[in-house]
Amino acid sequence: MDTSYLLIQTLNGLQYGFLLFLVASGLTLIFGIMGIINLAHGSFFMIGAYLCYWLAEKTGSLWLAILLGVPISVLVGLVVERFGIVFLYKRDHLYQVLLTYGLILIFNELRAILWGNDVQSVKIPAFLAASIPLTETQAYPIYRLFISFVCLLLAAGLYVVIQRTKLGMTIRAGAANREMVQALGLDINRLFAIVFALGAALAAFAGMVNAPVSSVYPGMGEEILIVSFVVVVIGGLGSIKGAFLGAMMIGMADTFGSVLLPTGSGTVVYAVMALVLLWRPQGLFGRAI
Amino acid sequence: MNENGLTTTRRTILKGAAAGAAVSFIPTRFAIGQAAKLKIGLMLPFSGTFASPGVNIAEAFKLRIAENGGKVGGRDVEYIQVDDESAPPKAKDNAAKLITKDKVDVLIGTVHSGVAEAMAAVAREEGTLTICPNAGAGKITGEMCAPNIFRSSFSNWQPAYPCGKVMINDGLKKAVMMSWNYPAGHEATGGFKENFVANGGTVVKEIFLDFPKVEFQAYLTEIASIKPDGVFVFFAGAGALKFIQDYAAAGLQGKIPLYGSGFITDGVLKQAGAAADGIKSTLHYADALDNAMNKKFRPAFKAVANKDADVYAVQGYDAGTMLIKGMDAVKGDIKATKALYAAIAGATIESPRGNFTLGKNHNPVQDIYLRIAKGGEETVLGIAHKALADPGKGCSM
Amino acid sequence: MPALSRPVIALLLLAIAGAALFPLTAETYYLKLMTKIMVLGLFAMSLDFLVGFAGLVSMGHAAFFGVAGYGLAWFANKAGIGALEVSLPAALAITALVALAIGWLSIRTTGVYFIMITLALAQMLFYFFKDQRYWGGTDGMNVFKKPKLAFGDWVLLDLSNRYVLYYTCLALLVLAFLLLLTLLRSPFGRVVVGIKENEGRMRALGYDVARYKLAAFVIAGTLAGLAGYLEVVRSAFINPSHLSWHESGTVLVMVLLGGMGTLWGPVVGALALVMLEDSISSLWDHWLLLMGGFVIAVVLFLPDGIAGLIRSLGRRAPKSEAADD
Amino acid sequence: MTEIVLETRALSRHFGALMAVDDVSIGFEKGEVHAVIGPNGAGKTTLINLLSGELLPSSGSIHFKGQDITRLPANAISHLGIGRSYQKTNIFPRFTVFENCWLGAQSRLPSSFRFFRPASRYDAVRARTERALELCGLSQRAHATAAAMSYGEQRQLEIGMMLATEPELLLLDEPLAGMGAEEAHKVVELIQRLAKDHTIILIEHDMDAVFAVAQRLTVMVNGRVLESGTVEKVRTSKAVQEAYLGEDEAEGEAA
Amino acid sequence: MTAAPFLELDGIHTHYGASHVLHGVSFTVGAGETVCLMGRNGMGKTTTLRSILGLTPPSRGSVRIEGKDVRPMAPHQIVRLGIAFVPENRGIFPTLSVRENLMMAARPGRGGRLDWTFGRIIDTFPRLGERLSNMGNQLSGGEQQMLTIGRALMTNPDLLILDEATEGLAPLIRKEIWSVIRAIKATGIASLVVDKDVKALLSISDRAIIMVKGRIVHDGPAAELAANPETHVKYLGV
Repeated sequence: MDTSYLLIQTLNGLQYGFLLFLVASGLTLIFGIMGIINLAHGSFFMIGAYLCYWLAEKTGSLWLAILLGVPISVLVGLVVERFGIVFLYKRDHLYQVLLTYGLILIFNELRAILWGNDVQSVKIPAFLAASIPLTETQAYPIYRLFISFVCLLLAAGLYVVIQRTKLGMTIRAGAANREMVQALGLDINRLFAIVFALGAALAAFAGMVNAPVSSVYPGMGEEILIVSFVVVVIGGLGSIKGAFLGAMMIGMADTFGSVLLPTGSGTVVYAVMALVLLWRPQGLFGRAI
Repeated sequence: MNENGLTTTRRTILKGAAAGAAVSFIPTRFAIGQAAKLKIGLMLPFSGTFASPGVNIAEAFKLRIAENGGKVGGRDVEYIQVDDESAPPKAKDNAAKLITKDKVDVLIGTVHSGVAEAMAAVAREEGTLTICPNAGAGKITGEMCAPNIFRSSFSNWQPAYPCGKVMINDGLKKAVMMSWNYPAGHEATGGFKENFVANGGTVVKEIFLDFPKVEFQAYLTEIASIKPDGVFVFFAGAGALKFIQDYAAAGLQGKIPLYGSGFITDGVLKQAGAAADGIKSTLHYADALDNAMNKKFRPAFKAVANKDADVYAVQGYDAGTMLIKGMDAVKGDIKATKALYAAIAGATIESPRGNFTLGKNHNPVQDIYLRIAKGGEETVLGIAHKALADPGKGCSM
Repeated sequence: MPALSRPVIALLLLAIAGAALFPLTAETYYLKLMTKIMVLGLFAMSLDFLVGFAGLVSMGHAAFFGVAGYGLAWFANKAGIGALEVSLPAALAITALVALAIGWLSIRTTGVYFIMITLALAQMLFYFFKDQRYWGGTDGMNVFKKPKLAFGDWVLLDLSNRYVLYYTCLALLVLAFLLLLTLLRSPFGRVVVGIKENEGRMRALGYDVARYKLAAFVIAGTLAGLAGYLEVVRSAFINPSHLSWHESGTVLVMVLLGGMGTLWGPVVGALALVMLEDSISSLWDHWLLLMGGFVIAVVLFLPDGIAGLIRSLGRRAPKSEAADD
Repeated sequence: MTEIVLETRALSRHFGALMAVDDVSIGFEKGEVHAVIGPNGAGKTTLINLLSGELLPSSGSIHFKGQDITRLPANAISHLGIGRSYQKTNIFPRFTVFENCWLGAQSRLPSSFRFFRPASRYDAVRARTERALELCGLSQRAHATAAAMSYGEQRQLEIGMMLATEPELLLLDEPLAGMGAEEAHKVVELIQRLAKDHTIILIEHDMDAVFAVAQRLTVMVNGRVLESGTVEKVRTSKAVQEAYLGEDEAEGEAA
Repeated sequence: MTAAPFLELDGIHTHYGASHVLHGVSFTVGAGETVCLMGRNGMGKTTTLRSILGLTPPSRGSVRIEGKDVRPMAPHQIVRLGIAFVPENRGIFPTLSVRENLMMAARPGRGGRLDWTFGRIIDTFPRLGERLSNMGNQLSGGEQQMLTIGRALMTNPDLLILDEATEGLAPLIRKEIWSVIRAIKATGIASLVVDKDVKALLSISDRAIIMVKGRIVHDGPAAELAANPETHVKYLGV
C-alpha cells in the first residue's frame, strides 16, 4: 500500500464522512431541538437525489437542478412538518417511530409513482468530470473533491449559523430548554419549522450533490438513514459536534473496512458503534442518560 | 414426489371437476364449447433495477405466442402477470399465490436469481411447469433441478467460463475479478476463474461489493494500485453502466483492459458510449449476430415493443418456443406431464442466438460468442466456445 | 398487568376453535395464508411482551426472527440434520445467545437511544448474513428439508405436511400466549411491568433493573426466534431481508395496530395487516401508499389499536370498574 | 447508643460549576431521627440522592455500618436496608395501592427471577405488603388505583412502598410536602412510631414537625453543613441564627 | 394608570392532566404595580403564573392583558404583549455563554421602547460583565439568578414575573437580588412576585395575594397584611 493509495482512500473516506454529516446533522438537530426521532429523514436524501435526476434531465444542468431542488425540498420539509410531525411533539417515541415509518412508505410510493423504481444516473458536469492523475494508474476524480469541498463549506456555514447568529443561539437555547425559549417571546413553532426544513434541506442537498457519483436508486434513503443513526448514536444525540466526529469515524471505517475486509464491510461500522457504546453509552458528546 | 400427488388430487376434488386420472387426454376445464384457456403466470420484474429485462422477456414471450396464432397446443392462453420486484422475500408468496390461488398451468419467470430459486422451490413442491427465461442461478438446473423446471437462458457459469480462456489468449496472466457479493456474481466469477486458472492465469484479487451498491470508487482505487494485466467483471443493468463510466473516470480505461460476462455491455452500450470502448465480453447472444432467425426476430420485436431487442428478449422468445413445442406434442394436455417434459427436453429450439438443445439438467447447450465494444456498437469476434453445456453440478435427474 | 376480562376470554376461545376448524373448509392458499398469519402473530406477540409490558421499544426485533431462521437453514442445508428435536432447541439457544449479546449492549441505554441501537445492531446482523457467501448473500437459502420429530420409524410430527404445520403453529401460538401470561403473573412479570411504569422507583426499591430488562429482552428474542424458525419451515426460504429493519417496522405496526400490552392484540394486528396486504396488493401496485397512510391513521386515531377499540366498545358495562373501588 | 450507622466523609457533588453538596461529613447514629434542614437548593435532596445511590459523588465517600457504599448502585443500597421516599411523589400511578406496595415487598425475595408460580401465591410477600399498608394507614384503600387517590394518600403510599422493603434506615425526603395540617399530623405520628425501631434521616421544611420528631439536626446552606448537633445546640447556634433561622430579621433590617 | 389594569385574571380554572389545580382564580396587576403572590408549597402559585403565560392554558376563565383576552394566543404571543418571566428553576441555557443568553432574548418593548440595553444590564449586574464568555452552566446560583433577571429585562417588559427568585441563595446574594427587584420597581415596571420570604415580599410589594389550594383567600394592600401578622400566619403557617 503506497502513499498515493492511502491518500486516495482517505479522501474517499472523508468525502463519505462529509456527506454523512450533512444528513446526520439534520437528524441530530431535529431530535435535539424538537425531540423527534424522524425515520423519514433518509427519505429527504432520496427525494433530493431524485429531484436532482429529474431536474437535471429537464434543465440539462446539475447546477440548475440543485438551485431549483433545494427550495423544493425546503418546501417538502415544511409541508411534512406542518401536516405530520406537528402531531408528534407530545407523543411517545414509539408513535414517532411508527408515524415516520408510515411516512417512509408514502415517500417511497410517491417516488415510485413520480419517477419509477429504476436506477437512474446523473451526469457529472463536463468541467468537473476529469480526474487528477497521481501515479501511472491512480487518479482522483475532481467531482469527488468538489463534493468534499461543498460539504465542508456547508458544515462551516452551519457552524457559523449555529455559533454566531441569533437563530443559532435560539436553536441551541431550544435544544436546552424549549419552554424557556417560548417564555422569552420566541415562536417555538416557527423555530421547529425552520429547524425541520433546514434538516430536510441539508439531507436533500446531500442527496443532490452525491447523485452523480452514487447514482439514484429506490433504497438509498433508508441506507443512509441507518448509517446516520449510527453516526448520531456515536456522536451523542443532539450534538452537532458529535455528529461531525461520528460522521468522520464512520466515513473512514466504512471506506477502509470495505477495502480491507470486503465481506465484512457492512458490519464494520456497527462494530465501531458497539465499541463506542461500550465505552460511553451516551455517545461521545451526549448528555448522560 | 408424494406431496405433488396429494396437492393435485386435493385441488381436483375441491374444484369438483371430473375425476382427473380417468380422463387424462381431455383438458380438465371447459369453457363454453371449447378447451379451457391455458393460464400462464408471468412472474417477472416490471419495476426496479430489472424492469427493462422483465418487460422485454414478457413482450418477446407474447410475441412468440402471437406468432403461433395466439394458441399453445391448440388452446387459447390467458396471462396473469405479477411484478416480482426482484425481491426474494416476496418470491415464495408471489409464486404460491400464482399457483394455489390463481391456479396457473405454467409459470414463466424470472430475472433475479434469488427470486427464481424461490419460484423453483415452490414449483418443485407444487409440480407446476416452469420455464426460467433469464436468472442464471446454477442451482435451478443444479441441485434444485426437477422434471418440471426448464431454463431458456443460461447458467451464470456458462457465459463467463469461456472468458478465462479469452484473456489467456490475449496474453493476460494476472487478473482482478470483481462483482456484487451475491450468488450470481460468485458463480460467474467462479466460471471465469476455473478456465483462467486452468490455462495458467492467476487471480490476484477478488472483489465483491454489496449488492446492489454502485459505489465503486474505493475498489477502483485498489485496482489501480494493484495494476493487474486485466480485469474481469460481472455486472448487469444500471450497475454495469455505472461501472463502465466510473472505470473510465478513474482513468483505468485503456490502461488495464476490461473483460466481462456479456451483461456488462448488454443494454447499456448506447448510454455508455465511448467509455465502453475496448471492453471484451462473452455471451450466448449478440445483437449483431448474422443469422436468419435473428434478422427476422429483431424487427418483429421492435414492432411490438417499440424498442430494440436484446438478449433478454431472445430468452423470453425462446421460452415461448419451448412451451409451444412441448404443448404441441401433447396437444394441449398439460396434465400429460411425462410426455410434455420429454418433448421440451428433446426439442431443438430455433433461436435468434442460433439453434440450441437442452442438456440433461434442462439448461441450454449453446454457443458462446466473443464480442468487443466500440463506439456504442458491439462487434462479434467469433465463437469463444462451441456448444457449451453447463456441468449441472448436483443435479440428479 | 394483563387483565383478561370474561368477554375477551370467550372471544379468544372462540377464535382458537375457529382456527382449529379452519382447515376443514379452506383451500390450500388460505390454509397457507393462515399459517403465515399465525407465525407473524407469534412474532408480533413476542414483541408486544417487550414493548407493551417491559416498555422496551425495539426496532431490531427481526434480528432474532432471522437468526433462528438461519439457524434452521444451517441445520437443514449445511449439516443435513432434519431432526426437529435437534434443530429447534439449537436454533432457539443460538437466538437466545444473540439476544443476550444485543440486549446486554442496548439495555444500558434508554428511550431513543435504545430504539436506534437495537435498529443498528440488528442491521449489523443483517449485513453479517448478507455479506457472507456462506449464507447465500441476498439470495438467501432455500430449505427443502423440513424438520421432523420422529422416534425411530415412528413419525410424531412431519412439518412438511401442511396440515401438521398448521396445527403445530396454532398450538405453539396458544402455548406462547399461555407462557407469557404465566410469566406476567409471576414475580418476574410483576418486576418487568413495574420497570415499564417507573424504572427509577424500581431501582430504589432494590431491583437490579438491568438484569430484569435483559431477561425480558432475551425471552422476547427467543420467542421471536421460535416464530422465525416456523417462518422458515413454512416458506422454506430465508434471506437477509428477514432481519431487515422493514421487517422490524412491520411487526411493530402489527403490535400497535392490534393493541399494545394485550398479547392477543398483536395477533389480531398480524391478521389484519396480512389480510389487508393480501386483498389490496393485487389490486393496486402502489398499495404501500395506502399502507403508509393507514399506519399514520392508526398512530393518530387509534393509538390503542384494535384491542383498545374492542375494550372501549365493551366499556358499556361499568360493573367491573365499580368492583375495583 | 452512639454507634454510627451511616457516615459521609468529605462528600461532594457538583453539577457543572454548581456545588450542590460541598465537603459534607456527617455521622448518623443508630436509632436516632436526624433532620437535615436548610433553604431550597441547599443540597439536601442531592445529599439524599447520594446516600441512596441515585447519584454518584464527585468526591468523598459514604460508609454504612463500616462498609464503603460510595459506588454501590441504588438497588444494592436498598438491599443493605436503606429505604427512601421521594419529595416529588414517585409511585406506580396506574397500579393499585396494593400492587405498589407489593413491588416493595417482593424486592425482599432473594431474587425475582421466578417465572412460573403466580406472584399472588407468595404468602411472605403478601404478609409484608399488608404490614406495610397497615403501617402507612392505607389498608382500606388497598385496591384503589394510585393515580386516583388524593395527594395526601399518595404521600402515604410513597412511605408505604418504602416500608414494604423493610429497611432499617429510612431516608425521608420532605414527607410532609404539600400536606394539609391534618394529613401532616398523621405522617408525623407515623414517623414517631417508626422512630422506635428505625434510624431515620429526615428532610423537612415544617419546623414544628422537625422539632416534634428529631433528636439531632444538620443545617445545610449552599451545599455545605453550617451546623450539626442536638436540636438545642443548633437552635442556639449563632451561625444558624444569622444565616437561616434569623434571616427574616436580617431582611427586615435591610428593608 | 388607565381604567383597565395591565393584567387581569378572571375566574380561571386550570388542570394538570386529571388533577384540578386552580379553582377560579381572579386578581389584577395594575401598570407599574408590584404584587406578591404567597402561599405554601403546592397551592397553585406556579400554576397561576404558567396559566398567565399560556404554558399551561386554563380550561376556563379569562386572562386579559390591557383588556385583551390572551387565552387563544400562544405563549410567545402573550409574552410579546410585554411580559417577562423569571421561572422557578431559572431556565438558564447551559450551552450558551452569558453574552448569548442575554443577546438571544434582546428585543424592543412595546412601542419600540429600548430602556434596557446590553450595556445597561451589565451596568446593573457588574458580576455578569466579568463572566460574559462563560457558559451558563459555569455560573454560581446567584449569578444564574442575576442572568435570568437580566435576560428578562432584555425584552423590555411592562410586567416582570418572578417565581422564587431568591430560592436557595445565600443570604448576601438574596439581599442583592431584593435590591435589584426594588430598583426595577423604581423604573416603573410592574411585577408579580412569588417568594417564600414573607417579610421581604411585604416590604417591597404594593399589594399581597394569598393562595390556598388553588383559590385566592386574601387580596389587599401589602402594608395592611404586614400589620396583621395573624392573617399570614394562618395561611402561610410560618
